[in-house]
Amino acid sequence: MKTFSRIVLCLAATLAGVSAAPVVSADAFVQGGPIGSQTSDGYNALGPVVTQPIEFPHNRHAGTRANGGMEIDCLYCHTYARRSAVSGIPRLSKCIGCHNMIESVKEKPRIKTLLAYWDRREAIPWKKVHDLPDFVRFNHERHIQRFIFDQGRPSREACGYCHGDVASMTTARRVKAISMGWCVSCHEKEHRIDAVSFKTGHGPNDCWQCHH
Amino acid sequence: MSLDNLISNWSKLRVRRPQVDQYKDSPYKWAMVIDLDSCTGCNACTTACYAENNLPVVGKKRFLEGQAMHWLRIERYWGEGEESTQEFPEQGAAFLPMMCQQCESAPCEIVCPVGATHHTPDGLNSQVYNRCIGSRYCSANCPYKVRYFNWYNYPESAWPSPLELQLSPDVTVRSKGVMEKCTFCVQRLTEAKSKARTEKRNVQDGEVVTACAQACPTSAIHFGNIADSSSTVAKMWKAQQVELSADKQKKDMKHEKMPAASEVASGVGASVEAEKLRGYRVFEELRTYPSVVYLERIRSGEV
Amino acid sequence: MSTVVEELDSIGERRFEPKAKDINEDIAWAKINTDVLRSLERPRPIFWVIFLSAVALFGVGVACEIYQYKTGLGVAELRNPHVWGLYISTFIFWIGMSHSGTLLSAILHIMHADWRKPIYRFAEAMTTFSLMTAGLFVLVHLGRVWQFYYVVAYPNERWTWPNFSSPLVWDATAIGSYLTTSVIFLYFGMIPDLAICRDSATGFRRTFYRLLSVGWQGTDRQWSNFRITYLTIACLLIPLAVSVHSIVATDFAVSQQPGWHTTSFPPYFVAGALYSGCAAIITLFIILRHTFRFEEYMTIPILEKLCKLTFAISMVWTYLNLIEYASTWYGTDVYAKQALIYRATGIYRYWWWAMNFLGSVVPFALAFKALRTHVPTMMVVSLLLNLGMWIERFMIVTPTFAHGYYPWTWSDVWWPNWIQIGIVAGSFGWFTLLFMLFCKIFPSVSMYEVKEMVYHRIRARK
Amino acid sequence: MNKKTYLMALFNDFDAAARAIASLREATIAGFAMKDVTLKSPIDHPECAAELGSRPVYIQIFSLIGAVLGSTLGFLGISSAQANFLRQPRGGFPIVPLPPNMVITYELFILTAVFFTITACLVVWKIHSDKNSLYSVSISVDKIGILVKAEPSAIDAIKQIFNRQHALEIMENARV
Amino acid sequence: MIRFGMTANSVASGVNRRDFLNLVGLGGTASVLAGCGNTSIESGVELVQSYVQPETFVVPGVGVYYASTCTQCGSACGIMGKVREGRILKLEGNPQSAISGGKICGLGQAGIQGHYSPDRLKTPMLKENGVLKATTWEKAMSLLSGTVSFTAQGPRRVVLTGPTSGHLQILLKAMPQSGAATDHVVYDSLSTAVAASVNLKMFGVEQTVGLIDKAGLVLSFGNDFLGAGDSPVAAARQYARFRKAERRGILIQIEPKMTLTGANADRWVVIAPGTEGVLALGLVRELLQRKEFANNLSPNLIAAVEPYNQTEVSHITGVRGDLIPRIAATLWEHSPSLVLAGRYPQGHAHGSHNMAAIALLNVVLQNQGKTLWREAELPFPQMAPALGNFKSLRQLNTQMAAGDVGSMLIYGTNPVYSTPDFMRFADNLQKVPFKAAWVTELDETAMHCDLVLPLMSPLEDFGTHVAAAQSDGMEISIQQPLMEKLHPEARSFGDSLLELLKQAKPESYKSFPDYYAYLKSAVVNAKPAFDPKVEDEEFWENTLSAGVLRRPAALLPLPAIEFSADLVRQPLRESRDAAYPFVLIPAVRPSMRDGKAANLSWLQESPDPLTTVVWDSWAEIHPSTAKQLQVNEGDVLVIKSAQGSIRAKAYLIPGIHPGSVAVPIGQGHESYGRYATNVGVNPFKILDPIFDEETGELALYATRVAIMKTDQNERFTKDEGATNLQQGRKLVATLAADQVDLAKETPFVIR
Repeated sequence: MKTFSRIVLCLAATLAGVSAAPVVSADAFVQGGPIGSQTSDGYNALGPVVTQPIEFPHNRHAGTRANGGMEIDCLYCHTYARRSAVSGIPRLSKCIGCHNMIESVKEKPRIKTLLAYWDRREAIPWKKVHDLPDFVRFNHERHIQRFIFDQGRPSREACGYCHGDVASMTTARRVKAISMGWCVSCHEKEHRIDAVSFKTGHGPNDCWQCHH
Repeated sequence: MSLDNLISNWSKLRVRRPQVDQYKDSPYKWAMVIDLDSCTGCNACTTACYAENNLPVVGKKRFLEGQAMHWLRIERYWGEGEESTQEFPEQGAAFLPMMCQQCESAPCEIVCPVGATHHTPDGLNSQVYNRCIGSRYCSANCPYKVRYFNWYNYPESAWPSPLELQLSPDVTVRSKGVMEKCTFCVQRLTEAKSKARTEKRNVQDGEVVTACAQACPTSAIHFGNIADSSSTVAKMWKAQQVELSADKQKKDMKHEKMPAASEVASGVGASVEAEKLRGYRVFEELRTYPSVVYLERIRSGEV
Repeated sequence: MSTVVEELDSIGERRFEPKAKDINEDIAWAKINTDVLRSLERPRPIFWVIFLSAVALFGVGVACEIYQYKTGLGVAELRNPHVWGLYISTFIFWIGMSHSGTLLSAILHIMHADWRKPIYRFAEAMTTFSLMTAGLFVLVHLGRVWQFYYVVAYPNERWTWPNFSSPLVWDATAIGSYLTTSVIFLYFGMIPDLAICRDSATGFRRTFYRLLSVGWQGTDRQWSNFRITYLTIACLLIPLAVSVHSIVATDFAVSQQPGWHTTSFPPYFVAGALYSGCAAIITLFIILRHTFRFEEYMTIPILEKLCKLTFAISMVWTYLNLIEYASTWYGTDVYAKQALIYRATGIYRYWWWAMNFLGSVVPFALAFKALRTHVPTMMVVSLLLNLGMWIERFMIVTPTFAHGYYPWTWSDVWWPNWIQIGIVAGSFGWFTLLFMLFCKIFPSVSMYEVKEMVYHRIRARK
Repeated sequence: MNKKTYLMALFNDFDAAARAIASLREATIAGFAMKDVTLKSPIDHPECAAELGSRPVYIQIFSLIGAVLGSTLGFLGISSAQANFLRQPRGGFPIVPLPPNMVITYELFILTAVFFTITACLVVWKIHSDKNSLYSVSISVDKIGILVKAEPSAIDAIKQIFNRQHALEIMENARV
Repeated sequence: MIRFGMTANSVASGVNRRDFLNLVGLGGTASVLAGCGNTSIESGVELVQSYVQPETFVVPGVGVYYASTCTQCGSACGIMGKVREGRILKLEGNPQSAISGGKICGLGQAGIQGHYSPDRLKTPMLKENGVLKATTWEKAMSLLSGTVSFTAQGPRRVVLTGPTSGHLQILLKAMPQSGAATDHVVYDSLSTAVAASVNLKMFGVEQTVGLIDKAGLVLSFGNDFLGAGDSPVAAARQYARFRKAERRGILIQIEPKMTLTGANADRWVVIAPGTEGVLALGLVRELLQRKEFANNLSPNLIAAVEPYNQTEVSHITGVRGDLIPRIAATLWEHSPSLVLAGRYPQGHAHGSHNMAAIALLNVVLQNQGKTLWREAELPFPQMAPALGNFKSLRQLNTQMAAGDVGSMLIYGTNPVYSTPDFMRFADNLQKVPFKAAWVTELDETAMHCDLVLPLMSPLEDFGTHVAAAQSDGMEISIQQPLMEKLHPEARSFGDSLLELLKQAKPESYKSFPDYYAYLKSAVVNAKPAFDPKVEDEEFWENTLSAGVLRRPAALLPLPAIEFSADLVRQPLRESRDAAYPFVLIPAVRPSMRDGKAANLSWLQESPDPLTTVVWDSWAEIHPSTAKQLQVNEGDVLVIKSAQGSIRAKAYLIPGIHPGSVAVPIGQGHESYGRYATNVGVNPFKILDPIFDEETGELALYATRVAIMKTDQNERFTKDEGATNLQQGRKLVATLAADQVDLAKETPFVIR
C-alpha cells in the first residue's frame, strides 16, 4: 500500500505543479534505523517456529552481557557469510572447539546431544529458517563486505537488517518480510559507500542480480 | 520509487540505444567473437552448455516435436544459396554455433508483456524465469529463434535420481511454462564480479569465460568485456572494424564501393581487396545490434 | 390508430413502387411483444439437444485445457518455432467476430440506418460473447496462466510493473475496455425491453427483470437521458472498436517478423474484423429467423441490406489484402517476399488459396439478388465466409513461424494436433452455450426499437 | 407536497397525448404545474415530449468529465508506473515510451468516459424516480400514459381535459 | 580457481576429514528440482549444508576444483572437476595437462552423466537360473578366488579388457605373470592395430606422432583427428594453431564418407572405399616426376609406382584426374606437409597395403623429422598403454568355441555388442564355465556373465593413465576421486585385481591394503624421475593437485627406411558383386565411439555434427544414389549383407561416395541403461568376415551390402529444419584464403 500511496503522492505532486520533491532520498543516510523497524510495508511477520535438532540459545551466545549473553560476534560462528553467497552453519568442530573446554555445562542435555553428534562424527541436520525460493540468489558476502567491512557497522546491526535481532532469540525465527519489494526498497536507497566518505550509491536494480 | 525517479528517468533514460558511447562509463559490456574458421562443429560447447546451465534432456519424442532445449546449437549448412549446386561438398560443411546474440536492441525485450526479459547494465539480454508468464511473444519476435520454451515440466522427468545431483545450484531449474535462453553464463559473471568487487577492482580480461568458450578445443569462441578496450575481445572487435552501435560496418561500405572486376584484374583495386575483414554479425540489417561477432570461415581454393 | 395507418398505407402504396418493405409496418405493437417474448418461453426439446451438445463440446475443450494445464503446453504440440499455434489465430478470429455488434449498433445507429433495429440485439450479444471467448484464448495460450496477473498494472509487493511497451499489454487494456463497454452497451440498450419482460413476467423472473430494468417506466426524462446516453456510448464505442482490432494487429505489425511487420495490418485487421462479424451476423440471422420464427422482423430485405454491406466490406478487405501483397512483392524486403511466396507455394498453400478464394471470390455471390435473397444459399455462403476468415487468421500466424528469418528453424511439418483442435472446438461450444442462454433469457429482438422503426416509417409515409 | 394526488391517463396514440398535454398547458388550473406532468411511452417520442416544455439533459457533461479525467490520470498513472519500474535500463528503448502511453491512455479515456456516462444516466434516473407513481403494463405494449401530480383540488379539471381527448382510462392514486 | 589435492589422511586415516565430498544436507538438491514454480518463502523445510570437520578451504556455496583424468576415450585428457556441497557439478579441462590444455570435448563433459547415471549397477549380481540376482562381495570374491590357480594346467583363465595403461596395466600384466590368470587379452573394436603394424614394419615403432601444427599442409586419408580420432582435444588444439599459423595451413581430406574432419577441410575429396592406397601411390608417382627427385631416386620405387598413372588412378579411385597432379603440387609447395591415415584405409582386406602406401607418401615428402616423429621415451615403459586389437579376440573366440577357456574376467569392454554376428561370440561365451564382468551399468556382455560386479565410476576412483599418442613431452595423467562413492557397494577394479594377485603372489602384494595404497606407493616411487627434492607426501599432494606428472622430453626422429617393392602392393580391382552392390561404412561417431557412451543422455541428444540427427541410427546415402533407388529422406531401408540385415532410415547427404552407405556405430544396444537400450541399430552385427591380410584385424569397411527400400517413412529426429542451405542470408560466410590477412587479425589466444 505504501507503493500505491507513493504513486498517488507522485500524481498529486505533479498535478499541483510541485517540482521534484525527493520522497526517498530524505533518509539517504539512514539505513534502517533500529533493528526491527526496516520493513518497507509495515510487515513484521514472525515466521513459524522451526524445531531444530538442538534448541540453540542464540541469546546465551550472542546476547548482550546485561541479559546474560556473551556478545559473541555473529561472524565468529557464521564465518562463511563473509566469503560465500551462503552464510552456512558453523561446522561441528567449531562448537566442539569451545565446548570441549567448558566443563561446567557438559552435563546439560543440549550439550550432551551436541557431544553425541561429535562422537558419531555426524553433521547436525539444522533446518533452514530463512529459505528463499529457489530462483532467488541472495549473496551474503556482498552485504557483509559492504555494511560490515566497508561501512564498519556492528555485525549485529548489519545482520539484523534482514534477520532481526537473533541475539535475543533462542533458535532463530524469520522476522522480516523478505519479499521482493522489501529487498528492492533497500536497494533503492542511497547508502554511503564507506564509513568515511559522503559518496553514496544504491544497490543493483538489475533483475539478473538476484534471479538467474 | 518516487517522483524523482519519474523525473530523472524522463530526462536520463529517454535515450536512443544503442548509442556510440553507451558503455563508455560502465565497467562491463560482455561480448563474444566466434571464429568460424576455427570452429570444427564438434559439439563440445553444446555439451558444456548442458552441463553448466542445467539444460534438460528432452528425449527422442520431444526432440522430434521440435521441443529441444539446447541454448547453443551448432548449425551445419551445405551452401549459401537457395539450391545446392555441387554434387559433393568440396569445401566441407559450414558450421555455425548459434546462441542468444544478446542484442543491444533486442526485439524480444520490447514485446514481453511483463518485462521478464530486459537489458542489464552489462549489456546482456536477461531472462527472468520467475517473472515470465509464458506468452512466448519474445520467441515469436526473435529473428534468430534462440529462445527455448519449457513445454513440459522437465524437473519431473529429465533428471531421474541421482542425475539431479549434477544440477548446478547457481542456476535456477526451470519449470514448465517459462522461456529460457543463453545467458552468457551469467552465474559465472556474477560470481566474478562479486569477487572483483570484494577486491575493489574490475573483472580482468580472461578472468571469466562462458562454459562454451572454456570448453572449445580450438578456442574458436572468445568471450570478454568490450567496455575494457584492452581486452582481447575488444581488440578483436576493433581489428574487425565491427562497432556495437552500427548497423552497417564501415568495411562493408568500403566493400560496396569496390572497383569493378576489370579494375581488380589490372591491380587497381587490389589494395581494397586486401582489406577484406572477416567480422560480421548475423542479420545486422535488422538493427538488432547483436553482441556476438562471427569471423568468416576461410577456405583455400588452391586445390 | 388503425385508421390513420390504413390511410397512410394507401398513400404509401401509391407513392412507393413495389420495392419490398424492410418490415411489415402495419404490425400491431402488441404482436411485436408477443412474438418476441415467445422466444423466452420454455424451450423445445431440440433446444436442449443443441444446448447439451454445446456443453459437451465445451467440456471437450475444458478437458483438453485441464490436460494441457497439468502437463504443459507441449501436449498441444506447440514447439519451436511454432510457439503460438491455433490459439492466437483463433483468438484473432473471435476478436474479429466481436466487431459486428459495434458495427450494427453503433455505426448504423449514428448513421440513422433504422433497418438495423430488429437485428442489432443479437449482434451485440455476439460481440460480448465472442470477446469472452477470445479472452479465454489469451489464458489458454499462456505458459503459466496462474501468473497471468503479472500483466495487470497494479501496485504489488514486488514493486514491479508490466512492460507498457509490449503490444500484449495494450491488448489487455484494449480488450478489457472493449469487453466492459460492450457489456454496458448491450445491457443499456436492453433496459426498455427488460421493462417489457418485467411487465409480462411472473415470479422470480419478474424479480430478475425488475432488478435489471432499474425502474424503467418509459417516462420522458428516462427516454431523453436514455437517448443521449446511448448515443454517447455508441460514439465512444466506435473508436474503441477500431482501436481494439488495430491493437491486435500491432501484436504482429510491431514485431519484426517477415509477413507480420506490415504497416497496413491495422486497417486490414479492422476490415477483416468487420467482414467476419458481418458474415457471422448473417449466419446467426438465418438461424434465429428460422428458430424463433422471426420472419416478420428478420426479413429478407434486411438480409439483403446486410449482404450488400458484407459485400462492400469484403471488397475493402480484398483491396487491403492485395495492397499488402503488392507492397511486399514490389518492396525491397526480401524476407517478407520470401514469406509471401512461401504462403502461396509452401505446405500451407492450399489454405492460402482457399483463404483468397473464400474471402475475395465467394462474396461475389452476395452481389446477385437471386442468390442473396435465397436463404439456404446465404447460410452456406456466410459459413464459407466465416471459414475463410478463420483461415485468414491461421495464414497470418502460422507461415511466418514456419518460414521466418532463420532458415535453420524453418519447419515444414507443423499442423495443429487434437489438443489444440479440441480447445478451439470447445470455444465454439462455449460461444454457442452463452448465445443460447442469452436467447432464452433476454429478448433477442429489440422490441421497443422495432416499434420505433415501424412508427417512424409510417410517419415518414405521411 | 404529500397531499398531492397522482393521476394517469392512458391514450391510444401520440397525437391524442400531445393534444392532452397542450390542453393542460393552456388551461390554468390551480394547484397544478407543468413540471409535474410526465409522459410515459413505449417508444422514444421527442416531438411529443417537447410539448412538456424544456427538460434539458446533462449527461454529456459527465461524459466529458470522464474523458478528461481518464486521459489525464491514465497518462500520469502509466508514466509514473513506467518510471518506477525498478529503473531498469531497457536496451534500445526509453523507459517512458510515449506511443504506448498514448495507446493505453486512449483506451482509458474511452473506458472512463463510458463509465461516467452510464453512471450519470443511472443517477439521473434515480433522482427522477418516484416509487409510488402510477404505471400500467400496457405502456410497455402500445399505450401512451400521461402522469400528472396535482393538488386534489385540481384533479377534476385535469380529468376533464383528459376525457376531452378520449383517454382510454384514467387512474388515480393519492399520495400517502 | 582453487585447486587442491586429496590429503593423505583423507583416505587412509579413520577420521573422515573429507566429508565435504559426502552428500550432506540433501535438502539442497531436493530444492534444485523445485524449479521456479514455488514462489513462497519457507522456514524449516530444507536442511542447511552442515559439516563435521571439513578442510579449511571448504566453504559452502563455493566450488572447489580437483584435477583428475578423463577416461571417456584413450586420450587421457587432464580434467578438473568442480565440487560443491559434496557433489561433482561439472567437468572442465585441466590447463596443466599438455593433452587437454584446459579444454574438453563433449564426450568428456558427459563423463559426469555416467557417474550419476540412474542405471548404475549398485550391488554385485550373481546369475541364478539364468537371472541375475543381487549377492554380496564376500560371495563374489570367493567365486573369483576360484579362478586363481597355481598351476599352468587346465583350461585357460583369461582376463579380457579394453585398452588400458598406467598402473592398472601393470597389475593386469602381473596377472599372467603371477599365475592368477593365464592370458590377458586386450580387445578394442575400433583398434588401429593395422597402422601400428605398418608403422612397426616401416619405422620400427608402433606409434608415430604427426605434428599438425608444424605442417603447412595436412593431407588426411580418412583420419578423423578432430572427431573420433586418437586424441581429439589435443588434435583440435594443434589444428587451431595450424589454421592460425603465419601461412594458414591447408587441410585436404580424402575419404569415402565425410567425417567431422572432412567437414573442415579446404578440399574434401571423395574416394571409392579402399582405394586410398592407389591414390597415395598415384601421388607418389606424380611427386617423383619433379626434378628435385631426379638424382636420388630408387629405381625400384619408380618402377613400382609406374603403373599408377593419372588415368588408372582416377579410374580406380573415382577421383577426378586433374586433381591428382594438383594435390601433388600443393603438397610440395606447402612443405612441410603431413600425410595422415585414419580408419578408412585400414578397414579393408588390403588395409596394411593401403597404410604402407600412405606412409610411403610421407617418406617421399620427407616429412620425417619435420612433422612426423617418434614419441619421446616414457620413463616407465611398463605403464605404456596396451592398445587392443581384434586378432587376439578372434583367437580367444576360437578357444572359447573349442571349450578351452575355463574362466573369463571382463573389464572395460563389451564384445557381445561390438563383435559381428559371424563370430557367435555370445554363444561361445556361454561355453565358458565362469565369466565375471566389472561394469558400471549392465551392458550386453555383463548380461551374459555369471557374476557382475559394480564398478566405481571413473570420477570416484584412483588411477593413472598414459596416453598412446603424446606430442608434447611425456605425461602420466592422474585420476583421483572427485566425489565420495555414490553407491557404497561399488568397488575399484584395481582393488579386485589386487585381491586376486594377493592370493596368487602374497609376498609381492601384501604390503598394499588396497589399490589406492599400491598406486600411491608406486607414484611416490617414481618421484626421482620427476621431482626428487620434495618429500614423499608433498610429492603425492602436488601430483594430485596438478593432475599430471610431466616430463618435458623431445620427440625422437624416425629412422630412415629402406624401400622395398612389397610396400606398394595393391590388390587388383575388386569385382563388383551384383547381389551386394554397396559398401557398408560403419561410421564412428565422435560422441559415441564404439558405443560405450551411448548411455549418456547428453550425447544421445547432442546432434551428430553432419546429419544433426539425435537419439537414432540412420543410413547415409548420396542424393544421386537415392535418386537412383527412388529413396527419399526418412524412407526406411533394409541394409542386407551376407551375414544379416539391419533397418535404418535414409539420410541424404552429399558427403559420401555414391557407392556406399554409412551407418553410424554406437547405437542399437540391447541392454545398456534406459538411454541406450533400443535406440537405433548396431551395424557391427552384419559385418562380413573379411580380415586384413597382414595382421588379421577385422576389415571394418569392407562389407558389401544390398539396400532395399521399404514402404515405411519416418521423420528424422534431427536439429536441422526444412532447409540445410542458408537461403541467401549471411549466416556462415566463407572467404577465400588469399583474401584474408590473418596477421592483421591478432590477437588470437589459442591454448
